[in-house]
Amino acid sequence: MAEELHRPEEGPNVEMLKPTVWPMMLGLGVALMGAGVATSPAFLALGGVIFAAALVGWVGDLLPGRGHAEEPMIAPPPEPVAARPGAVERLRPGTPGYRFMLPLKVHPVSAGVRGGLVGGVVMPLPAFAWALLSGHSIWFPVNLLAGTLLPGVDGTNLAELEQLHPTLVLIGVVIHAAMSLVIGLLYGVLLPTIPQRVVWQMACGGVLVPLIWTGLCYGLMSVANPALRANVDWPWFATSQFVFGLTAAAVVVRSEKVAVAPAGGP
Amino acid sequence: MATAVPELSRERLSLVAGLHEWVVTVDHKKIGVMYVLMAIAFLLIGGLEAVLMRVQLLWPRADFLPPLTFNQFFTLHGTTMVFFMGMPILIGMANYLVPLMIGARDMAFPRLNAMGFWVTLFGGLLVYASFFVPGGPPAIGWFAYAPLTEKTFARGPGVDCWALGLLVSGVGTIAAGVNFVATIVGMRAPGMKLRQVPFFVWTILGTSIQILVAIPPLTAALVMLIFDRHLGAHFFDPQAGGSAYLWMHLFWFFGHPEVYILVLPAFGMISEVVPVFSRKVLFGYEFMALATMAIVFISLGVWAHHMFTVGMSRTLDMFFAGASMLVGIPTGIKIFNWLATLYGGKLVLKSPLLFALGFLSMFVIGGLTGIILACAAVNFQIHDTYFVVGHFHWVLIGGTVFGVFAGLHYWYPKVTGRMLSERLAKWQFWLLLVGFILTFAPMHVAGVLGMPRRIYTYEPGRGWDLWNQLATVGALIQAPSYLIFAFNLVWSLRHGELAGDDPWDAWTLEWATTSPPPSYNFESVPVVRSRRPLWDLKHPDDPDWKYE
Amino acid sequence: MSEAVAVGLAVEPRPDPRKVGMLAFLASEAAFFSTLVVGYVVYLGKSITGPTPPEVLSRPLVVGTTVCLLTSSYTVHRAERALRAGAGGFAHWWAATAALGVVFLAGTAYEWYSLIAVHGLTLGTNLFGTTFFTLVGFHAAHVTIGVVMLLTVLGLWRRGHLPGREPVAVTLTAWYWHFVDGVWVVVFTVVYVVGR
Amino acid sequence: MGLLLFATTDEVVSQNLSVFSPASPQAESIRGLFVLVLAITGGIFLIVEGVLVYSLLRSRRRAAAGEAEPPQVYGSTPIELAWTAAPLLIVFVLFLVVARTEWEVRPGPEDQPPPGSQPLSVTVIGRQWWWEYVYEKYDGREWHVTTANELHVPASDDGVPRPVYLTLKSADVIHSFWVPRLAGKTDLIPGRVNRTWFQTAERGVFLGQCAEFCGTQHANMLLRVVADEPAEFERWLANEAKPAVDEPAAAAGKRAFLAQSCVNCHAVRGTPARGTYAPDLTHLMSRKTLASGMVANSAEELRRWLADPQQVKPGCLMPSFKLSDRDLDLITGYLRTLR
Repeated sequence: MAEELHRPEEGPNVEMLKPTVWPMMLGLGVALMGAGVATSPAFLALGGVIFAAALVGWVGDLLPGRGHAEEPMIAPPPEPVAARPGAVERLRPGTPGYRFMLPLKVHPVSAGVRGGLVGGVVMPLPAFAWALLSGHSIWFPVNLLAGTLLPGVDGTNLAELEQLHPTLVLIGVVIHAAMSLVIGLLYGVLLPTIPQRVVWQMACGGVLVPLIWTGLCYGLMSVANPALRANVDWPWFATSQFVFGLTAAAVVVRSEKVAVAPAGGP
Repeated sequence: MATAVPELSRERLSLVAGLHEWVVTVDHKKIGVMYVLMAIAFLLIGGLEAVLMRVQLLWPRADFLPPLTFNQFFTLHGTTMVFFMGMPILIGMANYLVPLMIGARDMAFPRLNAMGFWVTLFGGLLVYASFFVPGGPPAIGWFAYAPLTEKTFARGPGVDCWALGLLVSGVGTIAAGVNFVATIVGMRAPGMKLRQVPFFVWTILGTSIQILVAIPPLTAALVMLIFDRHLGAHFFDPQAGGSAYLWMHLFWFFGHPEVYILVLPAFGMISEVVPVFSRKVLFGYEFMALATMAIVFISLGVWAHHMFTVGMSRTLDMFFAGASMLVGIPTGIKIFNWLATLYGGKLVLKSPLLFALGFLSMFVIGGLTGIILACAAVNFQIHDTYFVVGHFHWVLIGGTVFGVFAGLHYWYPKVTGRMLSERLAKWQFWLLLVGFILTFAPMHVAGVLGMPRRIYTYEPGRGWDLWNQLATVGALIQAPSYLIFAFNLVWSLRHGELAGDDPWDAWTLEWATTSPPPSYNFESVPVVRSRRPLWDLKHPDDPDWKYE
Repeated sequence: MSEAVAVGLAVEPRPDPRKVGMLAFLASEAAFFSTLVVGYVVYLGKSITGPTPPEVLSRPLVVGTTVCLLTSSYTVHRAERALRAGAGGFAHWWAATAALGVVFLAGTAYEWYSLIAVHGLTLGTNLFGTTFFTLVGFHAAHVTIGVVMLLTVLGLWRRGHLPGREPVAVTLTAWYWHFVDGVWVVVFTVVYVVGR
Repeated sequence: MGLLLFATTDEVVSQNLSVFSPASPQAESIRGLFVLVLAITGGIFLIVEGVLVYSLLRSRRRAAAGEAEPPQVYGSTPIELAWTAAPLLIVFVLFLVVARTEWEVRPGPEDQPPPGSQPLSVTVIGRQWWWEYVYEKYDGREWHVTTANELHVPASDDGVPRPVYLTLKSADVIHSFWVPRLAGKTDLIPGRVNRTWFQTAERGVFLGQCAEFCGTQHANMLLRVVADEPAEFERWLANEAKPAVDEPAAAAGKRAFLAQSCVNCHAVRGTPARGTYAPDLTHLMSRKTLASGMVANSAEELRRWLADPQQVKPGCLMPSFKLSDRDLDLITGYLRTLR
């Protein structure tokens, strides 16, 4: 196991390991022993002998001065690496340097987290309003949300869904919080990549994303959450999404931008 | 192939002396070349088995191959491609490249390295020796579920040849893993920090860690199997209370990380090729390294997603489903980072990039079908169907094979001093791409239509005929692609364009020495101060190291 | 190296690859033994026929051999220290380690003899026999290899082939020995304490 | 010839194994999940390939810009965070839905048949290479009837669910019970007892086959589930429970059958044949197929099978007995009477 390593040295000669047959013989011994187990003891014995001999030979190679030899550096030297100064384009005309981390200025990560949290807090308001206006209890939407995870919450026994079930509420809250937080984080990260105007950013985060999200939900809800699909009122659902989107985007856009540490200098 | 590298042919060695030189060598480059040649030989053998199986499945109730032969072929095909083609070709390329990339004279343990190669080769020969034992090769599948492997059901020594062959070659693989870790941690060029090594080296480090953790359990399981068969032990013998279940767990504890052992080095090669051929630095190097390590560790905890149908508890099912989906995230990060590297680059559309683009467009499909399979309930339906066969070939060919071809086309000039023929490479690429899609896309459909894997024939009228016929045609289109590649390797050795030391205008250390490199790699070991030491030399006015 | 110094670059010291390699190898060994231990634990109490561990395992004997093995970790440490200090005694401590290893092996041999000849427990008797002999047997094999390594190193050192105060062969052999010792602590706990 | 016969049986249609034509609640909810995850992965696929193609096209235009290297972009922490968080969100939602589906389709240890249902329990034993079914209990009555390869179940009606509970065991190696239109697969593992269930309102034949490699003839370990009208099912079950018919016309054939070593492996209830190693032949003629679904159960196929099973199903565990033509005719004739 312990073999000499070669420290790089300057000079016309370099100390290298001598070629040796023992590694191959050791492998052969091991393989023959394997073949012996599978077929006949004769191979086993032969393999054992070769293995032992190779082991002794190998240890002999490890002794100082036996396994190494000086090798002259006679090979032709490599072509020198040619300098090719200055041939790199700039990202935009006039920018200093060409090494970048993108984008150059970002919202701090905390802005996204805050956006997600605030959005997550205001988002249930339309849902509760819908529940009360349509004669359900406020636990109804929460229980429905939990139906993403739990089987059997399929809207068949509506009376059950009107009541407070601590487990369902806990699951509903966890799902809601996790998704709000991650989407908030995405807002914080992605909004700065949209052209640098607040209107555009608000339109994207407040309108476009909720629209896409509602569309996706509309298409996939029957599988993702049949309970919700059976009971959902789409206009109210979309309202919730817009409320979230607008709030989260507003929180993010209002935060101060910080400059990213440059990867490349001027 | 590389026996005729210029320095050797000068000396006019006789054939015997030439062979002797290869047998006794401890040079990581020669060992690497031997690994790759061995892997290509096994690729052709395993490929032949695959083609014969595809011909058998061309029509329902065909009798081109007898059932036992078919079962032996898919056992050998799987075993060969994983253990004697996939791992050796990756270990071989890493063997050649890692010391050059980190500016070392050789691996940390050159003799151990040689032994690793020889036991891998002998292990492969031992598995194939089963053709000459009574009962012939094993017919147990590469996963070899007990108790089908016990003496009661598999009397002949074929299973022993298989188990011992894997055991022996496993020793070599572990040796290689130990060697890479020691080399990468302890032998980098002066100044080269771990976060400055070429990205390929990172993936080899990750692969080696997985080898060290995942291969020994397989070794232990194989030992148990051999004890059962030869010493009357009862590890996997249900009659004595032993459990078929234990083998499954041990096998897949190895078997799943194995997939990443096979694909991480390909990730590494892509991460070398894409930047050089887009003329840009790798986007998000640190995140890529983090993602690699995340894959290494998460993938150690997902093995039982191969076992959703064995009747685990629902909670365990969910744990393994969740963990398996999580692996998709670091893998996704890598794909996005490669795309970001391409984006805005000036692409040089040579063969290495062509294969890298093939990798990018195909591997993502294999990854996504993996997400589908990780959904436990969906898995109840499509587990062990042709959907799975389609999925993992998409990962292993779309990922590993395209990645390896990108790498082989990229580094061939370094190894031989000559370029591979671009024309042949383009033929190879397009035949491979078309044939590969045509072979494996229909398999997904067949699987969804209820076709189980590992069946030597199928009933007419089940709606599977067309999909099988397409797949067979695809295999026949794919096959010449590999032959063209083998031919290109040999032909270009003599007739390829002279390459020079740095034909691709690349940035990592292996291009700073001659092609082929001398046995001692570098005359004087360079000092490294950035991820792109050759950029620093080519742009002395504006080197990278000022900014990294 | 000199060029690095010339450009004023701080070159951090690299760990010795041989030591890193040994650690990596021991990690793979740990994975191997973990698998055998898992096999033992999974099949604990699953045997369909006897004998069971409490019926046949003798604790006093094993406590004795365990003490030998644990002491040997101390002696090998003393041997290293003696060599590093340049004082004499290396060979004595080192040989004592090998001797303790041999005593441990003798104890195991005696235990196996009584299990096989007296209690009729073999690899094929039941799941207990299967897992016990495999786990303890692989450990004993590792101790045997360790003893051979110890003796080889001692022989080489005597002939002056291992110069210096900290020959790497000595360090690595000591590491391996400590590892085999550590594995035994786990095996002892699982087989003779928890599993009995 | 027999092949042709089999192929023309009207029950065999090409979609009969598709996981996208479910006929039971659990196969239905698995399809739902499959569609969801296909939609998600399909979306990701389009995005990735779209970006790839766009980069290629864009780079073509850039190539005209001269020799200089493009700007070097090292990365972007926010973007990395974004493409970590977005997949995380997808995984999160997908995980929730996967968990719900798991609880819908997998039997838990505490599951009870719904009130007002008429449950059927069957023990399924996987064998190389055929299926043994032991009918344990139907609608509260004990049966203990053994049959093979074709599983008859009662179809459900509105208001009266008839869930089928399967206890899965193996006599030799690992098998897997899979009827795609009814339920996902569950393995039969020696030394272990697994459970699965399904129920269907659709009448007809559902095809399936062993889905875990189990040896030479794994490919031909086929199975069929027949969902009958409940009344018809009860008639069938009552008939299966009876001992074999003893037709005087086939007495010579019966003697020939009992004189051969058939009786070591096969059972014909009501006769000295009590073997348990191979399919129970008491009501052989109630089955539509032979050799675990390989060939139609016709007189000529049966004779061909008896003449040389290794010809029909190479590697199967029934040896070829080299019966004389006379014996073949007699035994075939006798077996054809076992309705």
